[in-house]
Amino acid sequence: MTLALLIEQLLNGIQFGVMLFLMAAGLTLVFGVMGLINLAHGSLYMIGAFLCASVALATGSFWLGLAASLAGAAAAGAVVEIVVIRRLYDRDHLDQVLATFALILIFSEGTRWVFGSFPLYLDIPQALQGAVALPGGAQYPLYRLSIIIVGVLIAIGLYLLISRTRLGMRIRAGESDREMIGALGVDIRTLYTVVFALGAALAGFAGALVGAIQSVQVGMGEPVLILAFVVIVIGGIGSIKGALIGAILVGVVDTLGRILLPELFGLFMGPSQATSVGSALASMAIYILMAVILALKPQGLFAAGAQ
Amino acid sequence: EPVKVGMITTLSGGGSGLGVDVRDGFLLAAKMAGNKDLEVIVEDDARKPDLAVQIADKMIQKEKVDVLTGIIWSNLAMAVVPSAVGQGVFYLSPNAGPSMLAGKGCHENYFNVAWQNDNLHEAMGGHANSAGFKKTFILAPNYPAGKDALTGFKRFYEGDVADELYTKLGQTDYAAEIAQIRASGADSVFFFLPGGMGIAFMKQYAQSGVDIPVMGPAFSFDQGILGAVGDAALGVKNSSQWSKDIDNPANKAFVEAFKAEYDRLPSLYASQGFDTANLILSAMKKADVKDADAFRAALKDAEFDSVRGDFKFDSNQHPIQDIYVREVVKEGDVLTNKIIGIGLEDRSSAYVEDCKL
Amino acid sequence: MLLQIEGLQSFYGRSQALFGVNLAMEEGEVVALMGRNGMGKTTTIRSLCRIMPYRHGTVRFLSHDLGVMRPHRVARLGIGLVPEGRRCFPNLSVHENLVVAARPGDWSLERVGRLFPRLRERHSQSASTLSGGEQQMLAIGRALMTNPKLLILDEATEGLAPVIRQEIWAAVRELKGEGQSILIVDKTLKELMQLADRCTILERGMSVWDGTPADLGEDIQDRFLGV
Amino acid sequence: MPDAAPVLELKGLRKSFGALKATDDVSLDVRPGEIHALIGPNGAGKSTLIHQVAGSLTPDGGEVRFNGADISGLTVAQRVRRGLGRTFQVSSVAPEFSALRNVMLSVQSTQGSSFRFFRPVMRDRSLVDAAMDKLALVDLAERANVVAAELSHGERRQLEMAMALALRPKLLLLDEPMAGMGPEGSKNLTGFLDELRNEVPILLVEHDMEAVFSLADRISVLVYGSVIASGSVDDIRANKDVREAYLGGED
Amino acid sequence: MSRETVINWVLGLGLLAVPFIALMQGEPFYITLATRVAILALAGVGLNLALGLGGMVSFGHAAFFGIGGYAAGILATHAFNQEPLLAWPLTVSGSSDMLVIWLVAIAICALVALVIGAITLRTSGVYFIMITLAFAQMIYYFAISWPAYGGEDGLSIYVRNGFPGLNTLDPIQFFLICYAVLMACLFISARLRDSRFGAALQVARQNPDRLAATGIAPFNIRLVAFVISAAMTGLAGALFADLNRFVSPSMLSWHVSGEIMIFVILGGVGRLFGPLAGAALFIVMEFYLGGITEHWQLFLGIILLCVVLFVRGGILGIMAGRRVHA
Ligand SMILES: Nc1ncnc2c1ncn2[C@@H]1O[C@H](COP(=O)(O)OP(=O)(O)OP(=O)(O)O)[C@@H](O)[C@H]1O
Ligand SMILES: Nc1ncnc2c1ncn2[C@@H]1O[C@H](COP(=O)(O)OP(=O)(O)OP(=O)(O)O)[C@@H](O)[C@H]1O
Ligand SMILES: [Mg+2]
Ligand SMILES: [Mg+2]
Repeated sequence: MTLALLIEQLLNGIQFGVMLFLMAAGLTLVFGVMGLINLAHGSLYMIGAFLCASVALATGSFWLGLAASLAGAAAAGAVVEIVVIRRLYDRDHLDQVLATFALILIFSEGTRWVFGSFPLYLDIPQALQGAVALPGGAQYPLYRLSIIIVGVLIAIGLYLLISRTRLGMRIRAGESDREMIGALGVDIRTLYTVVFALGAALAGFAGALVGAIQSVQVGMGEPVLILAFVVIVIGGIGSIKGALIGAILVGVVDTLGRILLPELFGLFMGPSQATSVGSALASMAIYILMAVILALKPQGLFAAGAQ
Repeated sequence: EPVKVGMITTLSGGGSGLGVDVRDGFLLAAKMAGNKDLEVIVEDDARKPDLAVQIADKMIQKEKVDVLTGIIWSNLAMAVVPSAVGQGVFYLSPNAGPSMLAGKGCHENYFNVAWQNDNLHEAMGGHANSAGFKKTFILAPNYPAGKDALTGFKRFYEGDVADELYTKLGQTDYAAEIAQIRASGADSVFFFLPGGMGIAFMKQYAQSGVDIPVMGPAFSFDQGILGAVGDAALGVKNSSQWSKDIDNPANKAFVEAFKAEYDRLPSLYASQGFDTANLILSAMKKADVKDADAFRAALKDAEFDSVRGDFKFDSNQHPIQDIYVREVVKEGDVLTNKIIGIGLEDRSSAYVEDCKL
Repeated sequence: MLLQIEGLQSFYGRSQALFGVNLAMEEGEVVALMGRNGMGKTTTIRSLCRIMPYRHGTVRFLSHDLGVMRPHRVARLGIGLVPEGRRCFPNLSVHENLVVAARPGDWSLERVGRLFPRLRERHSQSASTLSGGEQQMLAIGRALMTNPKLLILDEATEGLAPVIRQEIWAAVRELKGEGQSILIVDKTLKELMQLADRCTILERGMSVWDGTPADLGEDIQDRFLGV
Repeated sequence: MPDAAPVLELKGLRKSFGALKATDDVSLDVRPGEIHALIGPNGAGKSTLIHQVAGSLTPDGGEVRFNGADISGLTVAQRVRRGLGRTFQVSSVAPEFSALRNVMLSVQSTQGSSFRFFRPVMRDRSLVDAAMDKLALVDLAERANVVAAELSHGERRQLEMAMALALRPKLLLLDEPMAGMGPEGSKNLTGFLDELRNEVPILLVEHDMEAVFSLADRISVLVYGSVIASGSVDDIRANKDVREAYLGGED
Repeated sequence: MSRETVINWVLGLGLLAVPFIALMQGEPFYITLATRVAILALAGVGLNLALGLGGMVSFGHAAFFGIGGYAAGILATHAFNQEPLLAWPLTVSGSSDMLVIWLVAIAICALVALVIGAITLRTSGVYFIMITLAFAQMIYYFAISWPAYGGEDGLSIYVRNGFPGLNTLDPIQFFLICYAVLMACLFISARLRDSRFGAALQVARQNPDRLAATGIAPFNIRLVAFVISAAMTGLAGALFADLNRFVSPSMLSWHVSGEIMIFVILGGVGRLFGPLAGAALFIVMEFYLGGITEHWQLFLGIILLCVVLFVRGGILGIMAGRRVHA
């Protein structure tokens, strides 16, 4: 493998990582900040993709679809928070797991009922088609470049929101002591609805953006959910910086693992066996990464408030 | 004599489009035949093997079905079929054809009405030869069907393999693989990535600007999925034992009736469901299902008008059939496939000798 | 009348903790709420702040009935709570703790800084690493930043070094001098008696005595406070 | 008695959190039959010191000797088994268990391995009786079957004391046992500790000066992590530095 | 007898009665359904030990369920094909004797749990949830891509394994085996809960610092509980393989971990018979709804949601009232 190719693959890994961050951003917000295990995050992601695809199909405009996915997912999030999640804050984490698992079933089947069983079509917008030339001759799709930029912008935005604004302070205060922040005159209930809706909107937004380069179908949220959890746990719960770095780490390890492991085993095995063993190991790579990181740093890489 | 058919298929979650098509094709055939003696019950397996087993048990023990059918996925078929046929019911596979059941694990009550899993890949290998490809990059997910696919392709392919890649099952981002393809200097790409994986791959491949020709089995280019892949699929060659433009009366009637009934174009899976129902109907005309031997013989005769043209069973009760090569084209606004040639003629399966039937 | 509590009854799940608490205070008054361990002082405060619901009785604050309000509404009417156990937000800095729930009024960051110079020094330190006394100051400062009409101090001197305790008392005295209404719960009777305008004693979840510190004789102290 | 070999001996203990020296070269000891009080301003490092003795924090340097042996390498549980009992500054009990079962856990630990899987504890008289005894000792017998979460603040402190005693410790580390107790409770506890010292020596951290002055045989004053004074009650009361840093204008 | 004890008896005897009623009604399928309930409840009983008593929210118990299943599948396949499992250094042959298979399943699960537990128990909370998931996923992907035993296609057990003196092919007899194993494990769980070990384990959940300050190391207690829990779930896996006469990586997937966890939560976390109540309700719902409508998952979701929202403490929570700790 040439160096240029290796560098390109590294870039691919980073880009995949940023995409993972985009998927995980809403989850970090809700999970890290509100302390809520939201398994239905993947469903909101799916809803975003479906809304975008169907609106884009009806109107011909990807951008309208994107707006619809933001608004629709936020609305779905707000409804879910008010009807379900609100009753679960002072319960065990396990009740949250069960409730949001039930939501997955409802959302998946509901989506299938509304949109049918077949994957929908969602293509990247005209303006972002094509590729840019990278130094060194390689081509890089413009759309992916845009995703990287959006991902990084969201990371910065979230970081500022949480660490610099009064809204962020209140969210963090509520995270450590809900009752107390209420007793000081902050309407924590409404605040949490807003945060949850924001997290949902981010999920929907990610679904729409990523849906354009993957497939828009029922069940698309589940693998994302697991990956997103892996990412934020590696980074350390509650840390946006951790989530971004965790995501990139996962992206790079996964991508390079897929490419390099078979070659590595090829050095001392027959080619077909090497491909087989190498690929098997590559599928496990991110979980091995997570296990190693947590075994060494039980609170993730950038745990908020670790001692 | 009435025949009770239990259909276990995937109607919810990811991949439910396939199950829906098989079911719709099957029910359409039943409706067209108007045979009141054919009773069908359908249930959703949610793509879970243990749920499929449970439903199979229920259908056999509680509903007392005579024939089971409907399963889409090889792993579910492997879970259900051996014990179902062991309990004396017939199983007619409308989609999955794992090698085990075609070879060592074949059974007198098991009939495959679709194909042995390797067939479409083998045909693509044959096509690659006739298209003159000399250096093909091949990839598939890292699981048995994926390995079988690449083995199947190589079985008839005479050129060189530029590189062989196994991706993660369920993978959604293929930037790295596409970069490998670009760098490999291959003159063609063969891939088997069923479901969402294939959609994602094709979209990303088209977006990447790599213009090496792509080919694969029909699964990633079939009617249900083409709409989601979009123009990225245009021009891709894919192999299939059926296509909606196969010229025979049965097929014409099927395509028309399907469009009228469901307001969409039929898919490969719908055709397989349709054929399965017609096979059962043909056997019902000749024998009583309670007489297992006679019914089995009637099934084996396969005297029905298959929408794919000639159809007969090999000794392992898997089809011997032509596998076509199709190209994705646009008819008006709709993407669909057109036959451009034959990949393999009268293809049976590689495992016939292992079957002791 | 600033605050009026009548016949208050509260429950923890099924077990009743308050059986009828009465309490009244005028604007500008400092009232001491007293009683032995577990007699319901904290529960009274939690109920009046609506952090926990109460089943019977009425609580009126500035002639608003608090019975139907959510905690943040009550707080916005002008009740500032310094809770038992301080409960500063550990993951926020000192500065953030002060401004997180601040509402406009006389008390500003600057004025709190003048009252507790120590807090100004620790401006950007995380509250979790403050010493106990500093946390207590922070909790008081945080409540003041909401510009309350009524300040409630629940065991504000618990676990503090004598010298810090004196500082806190001095601060409370200063507040009283400015006309701040304060409801206080505390163990140390000596300072409390010097400050309070009136006292209410709880016994097994009921108010059993009410009067000025001067009336609080040895016998009553012995009977209800175990001194 | 003061000449007897010390039960607990700290030598040059050090611990930093970042730039902050929470424990700065602390040496002190506790001898049989005495109550050694440790006082100091908030944030002086008293709890940090207790944590290091108990084993829940690892010192950066120095030595902890218990009954003559260096126990620096032992875990919390191992130290407890050697006879180092403690109470926490913030009550720490098993909230879903009754008071009785909380104390039974301590008794169980003194009786040996907890890897006994079959015999129901509630039918084990040796556990129940011993636990009831300890509860009676701290006046909590009536509340034996109340779930710990429902005990009042003061009762929970009593429970914690019972649990510590049930471990039959050779030394007690008490971190602010009076905190949250009313005047009456403090008086009772003071009387109780006064008697207890004959059985178990105590290292006492406390801000209640009344209790400290009436109980302590010796007092050490910790400021900014280091011991600035050590001596008898009268020595400490008279010490100008201590008055300034800790006692204030109080008499 | 407390209300919970009465309900436990009703649940236990109720499950036992189902197959016999089914037989009288001539509906043998319900025997299979009852067997399934018993086996999955057993998996839940295992998890409940870790999760309910020890507070270890393992999202990776599918690993043990699957390993148990594969133990049964692999041993049976080797016995069926008469190929030795190991030829060197010593010959180990397969087996189709359930007792042998159970022992192997338990031993392997315990061993794997010991390793996984030793690593994962250093973390807590959500980190523990995720790291257990990570290990399960590793094993899952391994099973999918490892060709020797069928990979994703799974492995069929052509003849159900035998049990000395019984005919396991008779549904009632197989049910009784599963039922007996379930009851034995419930009995063990009950004794464990009330024992010294159980006391320590429960405190390890409620307040690990307290446990350490009592002289008992929480890590060791948790690790042992995790191992026992894994062994029970592994045993359930072995039985499940025999019930379906099939094992596949789907037994190892995170959905299965989730489902087992849902049985426990649905029934009531930490309640002895909670997993049985939860598994029974879930499976019966899955069965009936699946027969009624294609959109059964939607209704299943709505029912589950209503249970969490309006029934605190799961089914046993509402039936038997708040838990009492004497
Ligand atoms: N969370 C709780 N659950 C059940 N009962 C409780 C709870 N908190 C307090 N109680 C009970 O309510 C009663 C009143 O408690 P409260 O905390 O109001 O007393 P207090 O007067 O503030 O005592 P202290 O001086 O110890 O702080 C006590 O009997 C206590 O046992
Ligand atoms: N984990 C930690 N990280 C950083 N600083 C810490 C940590 N733990 C304690 N400290 C700091 O160490 C110092 C000593 O704390 P410690 O709790 O020992 O004080 P203390 O003497 O017990 O005070 P108090 O009387 O208020 O309980 C404090 O300034 C505290 O903020
Ligand atoms: Mg109180
Ligand atoms: Mg302290």
